[in-house]
Amino acid sequence: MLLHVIRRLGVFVLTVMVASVVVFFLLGVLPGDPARAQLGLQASEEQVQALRQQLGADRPLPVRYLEWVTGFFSGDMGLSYASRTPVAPQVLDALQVSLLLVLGGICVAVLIALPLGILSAVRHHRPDGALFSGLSQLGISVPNFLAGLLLIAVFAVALGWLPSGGWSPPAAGVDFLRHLALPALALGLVNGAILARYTRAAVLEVMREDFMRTARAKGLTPGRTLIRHGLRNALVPVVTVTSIEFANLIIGAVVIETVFVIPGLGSTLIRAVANRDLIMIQSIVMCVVILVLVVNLLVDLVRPVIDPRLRSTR
Amino acid sequence: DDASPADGTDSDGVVADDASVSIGMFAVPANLDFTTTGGAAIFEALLYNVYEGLVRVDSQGELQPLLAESWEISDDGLEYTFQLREGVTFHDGTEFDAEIVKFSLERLDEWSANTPEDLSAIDSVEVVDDHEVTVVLSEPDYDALFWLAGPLGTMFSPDSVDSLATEANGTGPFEFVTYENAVRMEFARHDEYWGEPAGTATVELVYYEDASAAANAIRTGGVDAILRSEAYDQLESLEAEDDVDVLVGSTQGVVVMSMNPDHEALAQPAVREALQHAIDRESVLAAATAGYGEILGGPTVPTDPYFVDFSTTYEHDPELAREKLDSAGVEDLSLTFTVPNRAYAEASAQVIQDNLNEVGIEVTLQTQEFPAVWVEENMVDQNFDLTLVNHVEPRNMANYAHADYYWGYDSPEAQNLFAEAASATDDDEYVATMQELTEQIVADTPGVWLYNAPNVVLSTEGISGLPENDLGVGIDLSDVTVAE
Amino acid sequence: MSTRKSSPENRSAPQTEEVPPLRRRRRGGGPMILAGSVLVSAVLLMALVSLFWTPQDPTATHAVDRLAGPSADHWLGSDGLGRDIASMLLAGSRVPLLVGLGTVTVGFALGVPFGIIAAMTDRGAGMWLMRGNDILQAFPALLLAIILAAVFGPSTLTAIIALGLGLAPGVARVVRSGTLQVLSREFALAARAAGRGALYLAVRHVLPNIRGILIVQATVGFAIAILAEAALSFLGLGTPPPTASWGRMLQDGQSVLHVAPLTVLWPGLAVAVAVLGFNLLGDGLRDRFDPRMEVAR
Amino acid sequence: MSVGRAEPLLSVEGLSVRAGADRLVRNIDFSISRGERVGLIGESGSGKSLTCLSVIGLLGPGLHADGRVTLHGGPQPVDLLTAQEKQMATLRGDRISMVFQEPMTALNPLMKVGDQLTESLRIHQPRTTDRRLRMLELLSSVRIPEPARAATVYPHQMSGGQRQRVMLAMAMANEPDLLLADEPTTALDVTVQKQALNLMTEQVRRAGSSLLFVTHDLGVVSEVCDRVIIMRHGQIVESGPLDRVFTAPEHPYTRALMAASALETHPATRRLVTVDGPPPERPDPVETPVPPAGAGAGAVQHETLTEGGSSPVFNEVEDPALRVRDLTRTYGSPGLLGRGRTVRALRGVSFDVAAGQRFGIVGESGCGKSTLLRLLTALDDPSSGQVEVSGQVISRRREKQLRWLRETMQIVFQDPMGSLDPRMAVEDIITEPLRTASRTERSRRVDELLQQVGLPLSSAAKHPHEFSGGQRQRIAIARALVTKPEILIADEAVSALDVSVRAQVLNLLDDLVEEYRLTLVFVSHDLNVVRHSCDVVAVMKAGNIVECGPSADVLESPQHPYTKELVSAIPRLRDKVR
Ligand SMILES: Nc1ncnc2c1ncn2[C@@H]1O[C@H](COP(=O)(O)OP(=O)(O)OP(=O)(O)O)[C@@H](O)[C@H]1O
Ligand SMILES: Nc1ncnc2c1ncn2[C@@H]1O[C@H](COP(=O)(O)OP(=O)(O)OP(=O)(O)O)[C@@H](O)[C@H]1O
Ligand SMILES: [Mg+2]
Ligand SMILES: [Mg+2]
Ligand code: NI
Repeated sequence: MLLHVIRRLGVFVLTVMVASVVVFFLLGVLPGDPARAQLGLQASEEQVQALRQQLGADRPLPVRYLEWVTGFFSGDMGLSYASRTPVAPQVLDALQVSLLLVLGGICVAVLIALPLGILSAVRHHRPDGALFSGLSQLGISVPNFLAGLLLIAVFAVALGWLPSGGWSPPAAGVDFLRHLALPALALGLVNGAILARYTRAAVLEVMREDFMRTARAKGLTPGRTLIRHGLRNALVPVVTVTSIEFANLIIGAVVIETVFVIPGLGSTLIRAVANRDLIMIQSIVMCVVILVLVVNLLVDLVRPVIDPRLRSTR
Repeated sequence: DDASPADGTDSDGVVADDASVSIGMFAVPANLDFTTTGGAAIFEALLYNVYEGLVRVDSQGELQPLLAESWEISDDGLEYTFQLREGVTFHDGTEFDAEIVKFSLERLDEWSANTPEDLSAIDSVEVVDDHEVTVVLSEPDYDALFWLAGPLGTMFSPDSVDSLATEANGTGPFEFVTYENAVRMEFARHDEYWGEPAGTATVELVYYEDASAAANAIRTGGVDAILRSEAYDQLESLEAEDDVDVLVGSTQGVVVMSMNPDHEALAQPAVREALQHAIDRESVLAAATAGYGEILGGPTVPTDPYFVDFSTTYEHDPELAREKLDSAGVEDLSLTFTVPNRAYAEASAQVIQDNLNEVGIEVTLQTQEFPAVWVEENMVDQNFDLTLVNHVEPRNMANYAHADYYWGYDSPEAQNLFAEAASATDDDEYVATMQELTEQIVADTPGVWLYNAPNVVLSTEGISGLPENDLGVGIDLSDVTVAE
Repeated sequence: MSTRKSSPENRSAPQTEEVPPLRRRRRGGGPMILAGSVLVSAVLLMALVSLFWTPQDPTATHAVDRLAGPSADHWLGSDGLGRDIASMLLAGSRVPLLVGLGTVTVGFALGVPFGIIAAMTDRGAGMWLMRGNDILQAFPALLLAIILAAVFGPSTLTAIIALGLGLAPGVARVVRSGTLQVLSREFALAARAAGRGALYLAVRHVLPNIRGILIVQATVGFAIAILAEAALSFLGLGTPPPTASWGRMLQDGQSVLHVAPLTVLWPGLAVAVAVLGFNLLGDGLRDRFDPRMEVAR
Repeated sequence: MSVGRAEPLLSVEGLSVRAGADRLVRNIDFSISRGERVGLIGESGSGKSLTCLSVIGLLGPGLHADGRVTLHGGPQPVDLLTAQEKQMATLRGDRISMVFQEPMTALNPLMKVGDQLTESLRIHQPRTTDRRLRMLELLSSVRIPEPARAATVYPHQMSGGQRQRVMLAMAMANEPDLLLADEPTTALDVTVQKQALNLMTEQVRRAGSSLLFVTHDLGVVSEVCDRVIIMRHGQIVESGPLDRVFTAPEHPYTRALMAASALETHPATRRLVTVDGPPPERPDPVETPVPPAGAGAGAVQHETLTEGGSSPVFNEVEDPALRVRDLTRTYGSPGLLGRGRTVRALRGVSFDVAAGQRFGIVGESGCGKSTLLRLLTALDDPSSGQVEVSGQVISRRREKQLRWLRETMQIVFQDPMGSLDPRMAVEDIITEPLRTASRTERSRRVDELLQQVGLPLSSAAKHPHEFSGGQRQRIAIARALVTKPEILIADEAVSALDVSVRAQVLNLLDDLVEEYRLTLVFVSHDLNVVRHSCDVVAVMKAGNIVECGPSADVLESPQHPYTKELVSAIPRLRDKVR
């Protein structure tokens, strides 16, 4: 088990290193000039050239890679081309916002998905089960930004219950929750629908399993069988999908961030791209990639906790 | 929205002294240093609020004293002598005096953004005494005072120039408090301000990327006011709301479609005129701003002292346009239209495409990321047939003086007139020359001037003193007050 | 005496006759397939019709009667540039379909061979290939799209490539596990014993047997691509004007949502119908081909 | 509340099970007295499981049971078909319990074994406090070593036999009146199976429970039951006391079933008796039953692996068709960081197979039989040692160098469904080994082979799913013969088949081996089958051959202890009945 964890960590580190090379060289080819983007329409060619030199954007790629990668992992991601301030705090702030937003979204999603998925599986051959499945089908079909716009129109503009956008740090308490509510709901509705389908499939699958019949033969009622034996078994695929959703949303929530004016990773990335703030872009992309890999890693490490069959060293 | 209740009467005219106000804005400052970072976003926010210069432009576009109490211009137009205000200090306590003026203006050499060359006429700055300073020009420039009223004239404390990107230390009515990148900026009233104290205790600027998001925010009380709102289609419904006021003023922006003179057909004046007539500016304005703003026919805006209305010079007349094309012998003209990926530009370009199709010109739209790609492609490489952008810099007509500017307007007559205007000694002479110049440029049709974008100010009830017009310098928020 | 055996190793690839995963046993998913086909056909029909006819020119602007309500002229009203929404809706179906088709093509062209190769090479090399795949998968499609749009400029093509690249690792994963399952079956061994090479195995045995999963992946990919195209257009990274596309219409319309909600609701509905159609079709086919829902990782 | 032995505990009257319009079980009647052990026998799909599931009320969705199933012996009789779910839940696990066929999947993989067992107790004895004690007692009563430790492991950490014991303990936890056992031992190895059966009989006896024992294996039933019920196509064809039914079967199906199950040969033709009437005559029957070709049975040495001694070369002959020397195969790699898991599937196997010989290999699951075959067919490379075919080394050769082998040697697999690609037409399947033949050549061969394996010519265009298990295996055999090979390897070629079909396929194989003059390597875990089909048999255990010799010899007088165990574990219905 420990060996497995160590090995998995080793692979993780290796993967991250390879990913960093990919990120750096992939983005090295980005056209558009950070210096030009920064100086604006009126700047002269000499001014641009000078700034380019100052930014170090004219040195060979491998040198910049080494500098960047060592900096990145020592927490010093360098100075943003655009804001001339350290990248790290900006990226970390945005990351925190994104994480909270996505976490909120996932919470909503799970709260929707579990009951919906389980009900539609348990009652899959009854009309109400079909209704629940239909609901989740519909939920997936709506683009999440449209859901966001509609939520704003209803709950912020028409009813005035919640703010239409903006962000408040968690320290703000209630205000934080008020600002989180609508975007999390917009994310959660759509992703909850996706998750509900997986939950339904997982529960259906588990209901076919032999051990469920064994449990019934012991004298457990169907409901208790599902709760005691079914759900935990259905959890493995659901956790996996949730983690994938989570990883995808880190950037995928960019549309929601735009709709709700939230300074998360996605919108920061888009702005960095607009400014050709290469260091910033690389740092964000790298963070996202690492985050996705970390989530994968966590899931890989968590799954054996749920499922003892995965515990033996493979 | 976080105004704390204060004791006192609740009649309308009473102003809450310790109020704070949050204002929605659009262009996002990348940092705080407008000496090395282009774009208007930074100085708009900081100038007149945190930073000040010797002179300022008032809401009517007139020059007014600021840190200079008065000034004199020598008869040859080469020496400007300023009497400085006494008892002015920077927020960090540094005293403002003639040395500061000399330091700040001589530092223009180090500027790399926001067109320091506008003040390239300055030859030297001479300190007469602590509170008197003479700026010596190498050649007459009638616009010099105007540029001094803008960002280029900003007074900096020598100790703070190393951290311009992250801190702002000026002499203005507000102290800079914080800037959360792309999210919000905060000012607080400077209690030792030399002049009339600011109307609110704090000001929060909240940055939006998207006009509807901002409009939603004001509807739901998320912000108290919005400057430069582009939610034109919502103005009617916003006006209908009880507690939202809508003000429509003007900006410095000239939305112009440039026609590359290096293109064989577009080099011919007749073809360019044909395009002028083919385009339905009303429709463009309707599509881009729902009809708010002014239709333009020339490169000047109503707040320019030398403004002349050319909006009827080139009437929308497809028939005439076709004739002109025929007369130029141009057939099967097909043009590439590079469009910045901004809502106004995409809307305008689609209408123009449609208009030009109508007169038999095939137009391919090519959207380009703005500014990163568009600037490179169009302004630097001049790789376009048609392109369109909103020039928001004040007095941007000056760009027609430079033959190497991207629209390639190279007219010796015009350049002579520019020189003549620069050496003017009084307003009348200056205005007359500039008007003659404008006429010349309009006649040469280097571009199709479309409209002057409106400056839409939204405010909730009780907020007053917001500047109605955007003059291309700082947005003065010191007069903003909140009624109790 | 005949004894059926099952050990943990072959649990994952059941060999008993009870659950042959690759055989169509119970023909499930009928109603879903029907409903999905109807919706998808409707969208295809829209695209087809728009090639020959739209009520009006979908790019013609009439700024004077912009944001008009439904009328004889504009059946579904007009948008912010005075374009006919009905016509745009018809013509706008082409881009999502194109993006869907392109995305699936790119995703499959890369993912299927990759997955098969990763499954067919020996375990060590296959594992490294899948690690590479993991790295690719760590780049979410939208991230790729944002970056590619910056590199090549936003266009339908960049959207397709980005989304296709985003789809490929998932496809590769599913294909690999499907292929491994096929290869673990005795007929694959039989083919090798018959002296057949890897290519023959891939073409004659693997592909036909993972056809079901592939079809399901394709429909799901279609649905995802349509949604992603809308999201990209919403961010201004998708289809540039003047080409009509539902995503673009949503983007244009959101600024007038409060004034003319129909400009948003129509394309929103269109996207929802198309996505619903493909999802239903996919789910139905999944029920038919592959009752075990493959977790896409 | 004692119930007399004659008094029925369970009575089933007119039970039918429908799936939509299909009647899967048709109107069956039977009853079980208290303490009685009844065997329910029938071929696959005859409705045995459905009958059991109807009794315990756990039919799957879409299935519906009619008739009356009454459980007596309580305060009042309960009709199990109409009882409320709640009432059924109180009965299940308490008065009726069930042991299922698949020990691997019937336990919840995420729950510790002890907890699953305790759960059974808790449901029906909520007030008992020392459940743990009882649970350990139960575990030891089914002879699980170290019950305290076993209670804390997860099912996957137990062997199949242990899991089946846990299942049994679970079912017996509340000493039910009626135990339903649905093929509880089919998934187990013979030796393990035997222990499990003994245990079950013992438990049932001790608790005084009645038993309904489902199987398709007559040998097993004869060890456990007093009375048998024989089902076919959803109906009961015969029932009665074990002795009577087995010694004097009335129904022809029963008779045929018994014959097939014992691999009885027809005295005249020496061909196996099959269920469907007399053995099918071949168009041109082999006149004189040729004794197996090769060096004659007498020449084969009977050797055993001596304790600690090095492995001898078994069945050594000159110019063998197949020569295997010191073959080892280790699965798994040492792992990136040292200790990876490795399995030594073959540990140094040496033997020869003479041309024309029929060489059988037996051994229980996991002993390395399939691994050996993969090496024999060069589908995998050995870790060490080598295989020669007709004097040429085939191990560790590139596929290109093995073209000739692919024609001279063919293989038939265990699972007739799994070895045929469901997406291919039969014609394509059969001609797969013909890489270069022309179209006409191919279809000529297909027709020829279909005829030889006794399938209609129209089969060529069909797909595998349109055939029954036996027919599918014929197709697989046809494919193996299409290149006219010299050596045929059969890996458990009949283990997935029903007893009745098994006989048909074995007959066919016999005929073809003679007709083609094949050298046959026949792998099975079933000693009876090997005894019938092979002249020489090698017994494998844990990667080694432990004994090898003429098949009759080895099976009649086994020398190696393992072989002895194996032979004695074979449930033989004749022994019992006699
Ligand atoms: N849920 C179901 N729906 C439809 N048909 C079914 C269902 N379950 C079983 N059957 C069919 O009912 C028949 C009897 O099935 P049953 O499981 O009782 O057979 P069995 O005698 O137990 O066979 P085996 O020895 O293979 O276990 C078979 O033809 C089977 O295909
Ligand atoms: N590809 C493999 N990787 C790792 N271990 C394997 C592999 N194939 C077989 N084994 C292991 O090698 C041993 C021998 O397996 P093999 O399949 O040869 O047994 P067998 O005698 O054919 O059993 P069965 O009767 O169940 O078919 C078993 O322990 C098995 O788990
Ligand atoms: Mg059964
Ligand atoms: Mg085997
Ligand atoms: Ni707030």
